[in-house]
Amino acid sequence: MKALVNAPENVVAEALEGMALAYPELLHVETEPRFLRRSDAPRRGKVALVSGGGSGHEPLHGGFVGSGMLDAACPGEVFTSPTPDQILAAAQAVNGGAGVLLIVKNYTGDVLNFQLAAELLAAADIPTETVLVDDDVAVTDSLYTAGRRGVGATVLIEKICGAAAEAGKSLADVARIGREVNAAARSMGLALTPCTNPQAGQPSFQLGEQEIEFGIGIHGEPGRSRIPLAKADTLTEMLLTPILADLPFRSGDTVLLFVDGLGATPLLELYIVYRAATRIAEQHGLRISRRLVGSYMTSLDMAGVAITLLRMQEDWLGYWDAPVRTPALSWGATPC
Amino acid sequence: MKALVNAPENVVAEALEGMALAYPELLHVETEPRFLRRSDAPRRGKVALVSGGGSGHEPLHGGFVGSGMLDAACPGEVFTSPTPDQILAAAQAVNGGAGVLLIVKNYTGDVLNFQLAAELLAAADIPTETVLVDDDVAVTDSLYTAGRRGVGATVLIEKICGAAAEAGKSLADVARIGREVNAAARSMGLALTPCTNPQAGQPSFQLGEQEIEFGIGIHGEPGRSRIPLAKADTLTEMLLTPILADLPFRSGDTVLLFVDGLGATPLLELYIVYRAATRIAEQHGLRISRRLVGSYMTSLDMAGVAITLLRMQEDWLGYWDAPVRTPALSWGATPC
Amino acid sequence: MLTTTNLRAWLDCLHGRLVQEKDQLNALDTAIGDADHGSNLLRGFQKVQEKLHDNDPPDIPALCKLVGMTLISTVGGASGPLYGTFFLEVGKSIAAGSTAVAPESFATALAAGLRGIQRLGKAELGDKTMVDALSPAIDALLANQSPATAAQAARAGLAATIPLVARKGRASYLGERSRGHADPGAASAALLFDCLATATPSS
Amino acid sequence: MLTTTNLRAWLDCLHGRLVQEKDQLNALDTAIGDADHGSNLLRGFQKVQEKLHDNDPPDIPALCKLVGMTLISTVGGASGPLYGTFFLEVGKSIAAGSTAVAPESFATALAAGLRGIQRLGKAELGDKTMVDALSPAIDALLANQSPATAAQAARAGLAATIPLVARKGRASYLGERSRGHADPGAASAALLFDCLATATPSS
Ligand SMILES: Nc1ncnc2c1ncn2[C@@H]1O[C@H](COP(=O)(O)OP(=O)(O)O)[C@@H](O)[C@H]1O
Ligand SMILES: Nc1ncnc2c1ncn2[C@@H]1O[C@H](COP(=O)(O)OP(=O)(O)O)[C@@H](O)[C@H]1O
Ligand SMILES: [Mg+2]
Ligand SMILES: [Mg+2]
Ligand SMILES: [Mg+2]
Ligand SMILES: [Mg+2]
Repeated sequence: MKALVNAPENVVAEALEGMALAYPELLHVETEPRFLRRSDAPRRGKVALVSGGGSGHEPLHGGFVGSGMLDAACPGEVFTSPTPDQILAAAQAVNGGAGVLLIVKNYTGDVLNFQLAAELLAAADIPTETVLVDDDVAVTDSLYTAGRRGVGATVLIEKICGAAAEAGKSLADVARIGREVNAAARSMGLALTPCTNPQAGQPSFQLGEQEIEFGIGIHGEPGRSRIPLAKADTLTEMLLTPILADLPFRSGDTVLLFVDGLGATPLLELYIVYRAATRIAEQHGLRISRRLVGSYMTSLDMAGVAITLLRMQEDWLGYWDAPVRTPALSWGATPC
Repeated sequence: MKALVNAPENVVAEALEGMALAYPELLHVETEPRFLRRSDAPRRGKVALVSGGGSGHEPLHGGFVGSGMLDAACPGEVFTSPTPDQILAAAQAVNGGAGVLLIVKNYTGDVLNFQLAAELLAAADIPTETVLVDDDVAVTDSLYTAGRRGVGATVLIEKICGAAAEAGKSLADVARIGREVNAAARSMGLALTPCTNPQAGQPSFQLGEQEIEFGIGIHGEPGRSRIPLAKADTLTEMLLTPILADLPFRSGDTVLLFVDGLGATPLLELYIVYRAATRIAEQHGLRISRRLVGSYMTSLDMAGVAITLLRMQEDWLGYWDAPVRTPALSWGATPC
Repeated sequence: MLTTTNLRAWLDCLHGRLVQEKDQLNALDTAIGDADHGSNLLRGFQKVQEKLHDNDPPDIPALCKLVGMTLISTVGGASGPLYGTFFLEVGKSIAAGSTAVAPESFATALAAGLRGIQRLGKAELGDKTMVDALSPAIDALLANQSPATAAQAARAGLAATIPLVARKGRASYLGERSRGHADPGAASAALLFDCLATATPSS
Repeated sequence: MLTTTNLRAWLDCLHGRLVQEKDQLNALDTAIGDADHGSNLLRGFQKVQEKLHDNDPPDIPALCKLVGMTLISTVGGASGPLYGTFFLEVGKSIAAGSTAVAPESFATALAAGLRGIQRLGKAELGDKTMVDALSPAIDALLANQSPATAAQAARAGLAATIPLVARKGRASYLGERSRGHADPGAASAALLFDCLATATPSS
């Protein structure tokens, strides 16, 4: 395992120090317990957005802290959800009196820790709502399993809910919007290489020169199946087919297309996948009105791509376009 | 070699199609000959900035086309400089009557092709200046060699000159500023892994599990030496030492610190390097007033990092902070 | 009788075993999860050791509460809240002020701990989780068998997870591909009972 | 005499050899450069073939100009302007309207082409570039030796680049590490003379 680290156990602490140094105007990093918050939080009267999860997915979530998106992010250790006391402290620090929305990716660890935090927040009389993100069609959804994973939709929910909160929407409204966005989003990913958790020191799986893992998550866990490498156009179609099958996307629908690199994917390749995805979406009569192409929710040094398709609603367009100023997403009136 | 591509020979064309589809408001892609331009170019009375170089360094240069930065970018094949007719056509398309600044990285191929283009521009009576970027201290500078390579300073020059042009500076002034920024910037990089040019299909070199290439360029060429892997703090110091030795950085100097990922480097690691770099810079009495952390000038799927230090001048601060709206850099009044 | 001293010995043993077997637990978690289970638990039980260095809980419930709270606030992941809740519930089931408990009461308390885990995590026996090792071990204690026998039952439960398809936690994403691997949480649960056997007087 | 037909045969041969040896040239360029020299030249001479399919330049200067312009506008990299300039200068040295030239005049024209390369790229003999193969080959022709002998001289020049430290182009960044590898541009220059020997009548 080769990585630019000092001691594996200090990776998260040192990276957070680096972030604090890199974005002094935008955010503050607290260490006991560990969370990042907007430098101007709490914002009086604005619903506060708090998210978090394991580290190793950068820029998610810390890179989305700032005006127009998250008020706070709670980073756990690499691929390990944060603890309830982090979430509690973050929520208390950024609550501006209008309540706190917790944006939680559907992994058992995240769910349990945020659930315990929500109980503590209720005990502290802070109005709290939770949006559970579970957009990954690679995973069979069933009452008898942990359900679908939360992946790419997380970024879209954080942006759209962030703008709704900024626009003065109530906690109930922002939570409702978050759930609606989640319900209208579907994702699927594949990996060309494994990733290496610096604490484990070993690649998460072994792949041959002509193999890929299909239906991958974001924690280095193996995917649903191992398949032969194929052309970008073919793989893009394989990702989009289950996405399109899962939600009744209809001809004429307006969508946001998000092509996400998993950490080690050259931008050049993401554009090739984006091109292929637009063609397939258009063959299905979808109108791509907004897009995001880049590495926004990653798995350390994993090479691969994930696609998220969000069926847009009219008012979400405005929320998407609304100004945002965070380390990883930043634009004025319209996105670029 | 595993990559999300269709046919190796179509990589650049398809990626450009993808970019055009991803940023319809920001830029146009021309195909015969190939270049990207701001959708609102030519801008009457503004000096036009044209850069370019081999592909495979994304987001450089195409990702910096937009208001406040480049008017046009000419992408060559992967790691191959563009041809004079591309540069000529791009310059003619974006010239707003105030002349054209060519920003050229110092590689023989780029230099020769831009030189031929400059001759054609002169023949077409378009006032043209060239800024040659050569900030890489890994390379011995000598009359008897090709001289130093242009690396990270390119991004900083494109931003600062872009803002100066936007502010109405003359061609001579924008060129002078570009040359001054180049003279005040020094860079050095290292690679943890080789990269694979899709057209060659083989990694550019072989590295053991505990080896790195030190003093690397951005085209997969081997570096100055092969050294054992070390801690991020140690490697950062090894990069900064020759940088600090090369330019008379003085205690009290105000600097911009740019930590650049080479394509496959997790953001987490870049923050760890950024942290280490700030400490070393501060030990030398440097005041870091601006910073950039991310993968902005890459070598396909190479893992590694490069550091650029720019001794800032008072008026460059304003140019750095000036609004920019491109696919890869975007901010309003102050950077984030 | 089980004393506060026995319980501290239990925790010492567990910490020691986690130091030794962290990589092995991570390796199990690499196969069907995210490679962090050993690191997670070691971080938690390391912190428990530090806390116990500075604090001397007066009785068994206070000790269990300290362990539970520490795990919840340092482990993260799925196992942090689950093992944390386990110790919290064990503590709650033992009368305040007790510095020793009879083996039967301790078995009852452990059963309450397991119920806490299942309330929170909703896993049933056979879902390929820590429950598959905890449950048979606690059943053995409830049936008045020795901690050593309970530890054997936990190991058997661990082995029984190998052919199962996971239905809870991260391993469930793998579907059929989760077969053929032992569950990391069941492996750490087996350690828990190995150490209980080590730390308690063979009656 | 060298006719337009000979020159087209030269270009056909070169194209064919580049198809065969593209990967080998890329491999040479991988060792001390950026792995594209073969792809670059093949792209250029492929385009030359396409242009010649649609156009029939009336004389040798026109043919050389077409080749030079095509290489400059399709190859890119260092070799595009250099080989492009080479052909442009060769064309300029031959009288307009010529459809055949004497071997001596052709040698003089090639020498003018080499001067063009050196004016643009500033490389001297021994800098480990294409010049190291071109120069001895052209010298041989100027000395009235056969194209086959010139091709041998080019090969010798190519071999002589191996122990050199590069002083021009991308390989110069490697300093001492550039020793021990043949220069890719010198290798393509050797192909150029191999094909000249194939395409011209052995006098
Ligand atoms: N719902 C659940 N109920 C009981 N145990 C569970 C549940 N989900 C996961 N586990 C246990 O947690 C273990 C994984 O713990 P750990 O690796 O620390 O957390 P994470 O999965 O968040 O990385 C699994 O091996 C399993 O035994
Ligand atoms: N200044 C120069 N003068 C003559 N030949 C040069 C010069 N610089 C480079 N070359 C030749 O060009 C070859 C490399 O060509 P190519 O790989 O196509 O371009 P690039 O180096 O831009 O990738 C080198 O092997 C060398 O022979
Ligand atoms: Mg985990
Ligand atoms: Mg090249
Ligand atoms: Mg785990
Ligand atoms: Mg080359």
